[in-house]
Amino acid sequence: MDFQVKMFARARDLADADSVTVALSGSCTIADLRRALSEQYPALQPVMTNLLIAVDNQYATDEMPIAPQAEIACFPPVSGG
Amino acid sequence: MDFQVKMFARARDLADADSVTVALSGSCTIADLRRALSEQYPALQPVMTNLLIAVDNQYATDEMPIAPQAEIACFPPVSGG
Amino acid sequence: MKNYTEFNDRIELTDALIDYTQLTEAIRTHQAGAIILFLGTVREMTQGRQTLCLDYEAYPEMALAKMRELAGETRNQWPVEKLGIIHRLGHLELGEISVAVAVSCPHRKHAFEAGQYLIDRLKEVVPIWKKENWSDGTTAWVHPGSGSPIPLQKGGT
Amino acid sequence: MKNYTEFNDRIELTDALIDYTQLTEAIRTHQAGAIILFLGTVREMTQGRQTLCLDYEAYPEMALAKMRELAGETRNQWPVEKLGIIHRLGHLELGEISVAVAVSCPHRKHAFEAGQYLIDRLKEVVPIWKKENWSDGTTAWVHPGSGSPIPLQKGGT
Repeated sequence: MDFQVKMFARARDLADADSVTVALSGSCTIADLRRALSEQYPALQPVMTNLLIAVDNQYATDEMPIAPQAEIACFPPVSGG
Repeated sequence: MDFQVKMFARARDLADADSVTVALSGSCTIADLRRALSEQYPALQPVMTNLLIAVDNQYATDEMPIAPQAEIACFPPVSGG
Repeated sequence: MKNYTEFNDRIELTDALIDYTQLTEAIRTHQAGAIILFLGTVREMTQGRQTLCLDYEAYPEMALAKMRELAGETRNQWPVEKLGIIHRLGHLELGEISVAVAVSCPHRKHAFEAGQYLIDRLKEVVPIWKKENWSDGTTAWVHPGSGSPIPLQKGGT
Repeated sequence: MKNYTEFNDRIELTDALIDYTQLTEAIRTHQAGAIILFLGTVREMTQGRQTLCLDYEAYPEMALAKMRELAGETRNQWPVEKLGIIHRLGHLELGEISVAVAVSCPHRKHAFEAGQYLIDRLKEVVPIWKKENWSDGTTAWVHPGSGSPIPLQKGGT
């Protein structure tokens, strides 16, 4: 199944894309998504452990399964304010 | 020696004067001033222990002597803000 | 203790409406990343009783002297860039601003602490008094630390 | 947890200059005796380095959702009358306001606590990022918790 992943800030710069498509097979977790992103965008690999993944506007942990149609985003620790 | 004492808020209302003159003999302290005020203005007597005395814009304690020419004020606990 | 006057802190008593925007603009600076503005406003309900309006009175010379002291104490404890304290006097209607405290600091933690210190201490030591005009027609000077407010007069009697 | 929307809290992202006076007026009420306004402003110096300007970027849908969550968390912990959070996005010059948080409460202790909670949590969880444009020509995304900012590019190279 294909997932769209929105990319922000330094993550977007490294992937050089606002949004990327990641193909994952079967039921999969955030950890699977991280692995696929790192493989597809090697520039993300060195910082992947620091990047955050959000699913439907909530922070997601690595063991969480990803539902089809979920809105996924990948970005660094926040620095607003 | 005569001392002028500025009165504020409920203290002024009880003395019914913005400023009162208190005659004190010889060297005297804030405690002497309190006694004289209470005698001259009996309405102040019941609340005198709660009233504050300031000398030259600083809070004064009972044992402090009063210098001639000092600016003296008498008022209740503050409630600004 | 540093002398507050070298910093041009804005310390005021006023009979006019407090312009908190002007105060806030006055304390903005490129050296600060954080600004705190505290406003005290006339609240309608206090422990179930309804306020109609308030009257504030000050011992002005000492109030200004104490406010300057508080500015100095604050600058000695926190890295304050600019600060200002304005207290309103006279008659205030519901919702009006009785006091404005504004502080700018490089970092927000210090701005919050300095702002809270200024207003907390102001309420303890600055000789200003508030008279409540209650909806039941009574008026009373508010004197913290001496029990509940002492009624002064009943309206119309 | 209460649903924040019932309170009409003002939660905004904007590309325009933040009008903190309008925000403050919007949270005034006769039920509050205390108002806290916090402003974050673009500071020139950070650990000895000089900032020229900043760029802020957000994940807007999630940023607004998280800001609403923070409003709800704050209302669950303190007796807040009204509150508002506005965050600026895009290009900001020195001294400009990046964020405004305003809270009104019956009493000042709660207003200070609620205001500090809102800005502290905003900086932890709301997906907004700041890019520093340093005076030495470098730019860098600021990523707290992942060490010092990582230079992205050298101006003119």
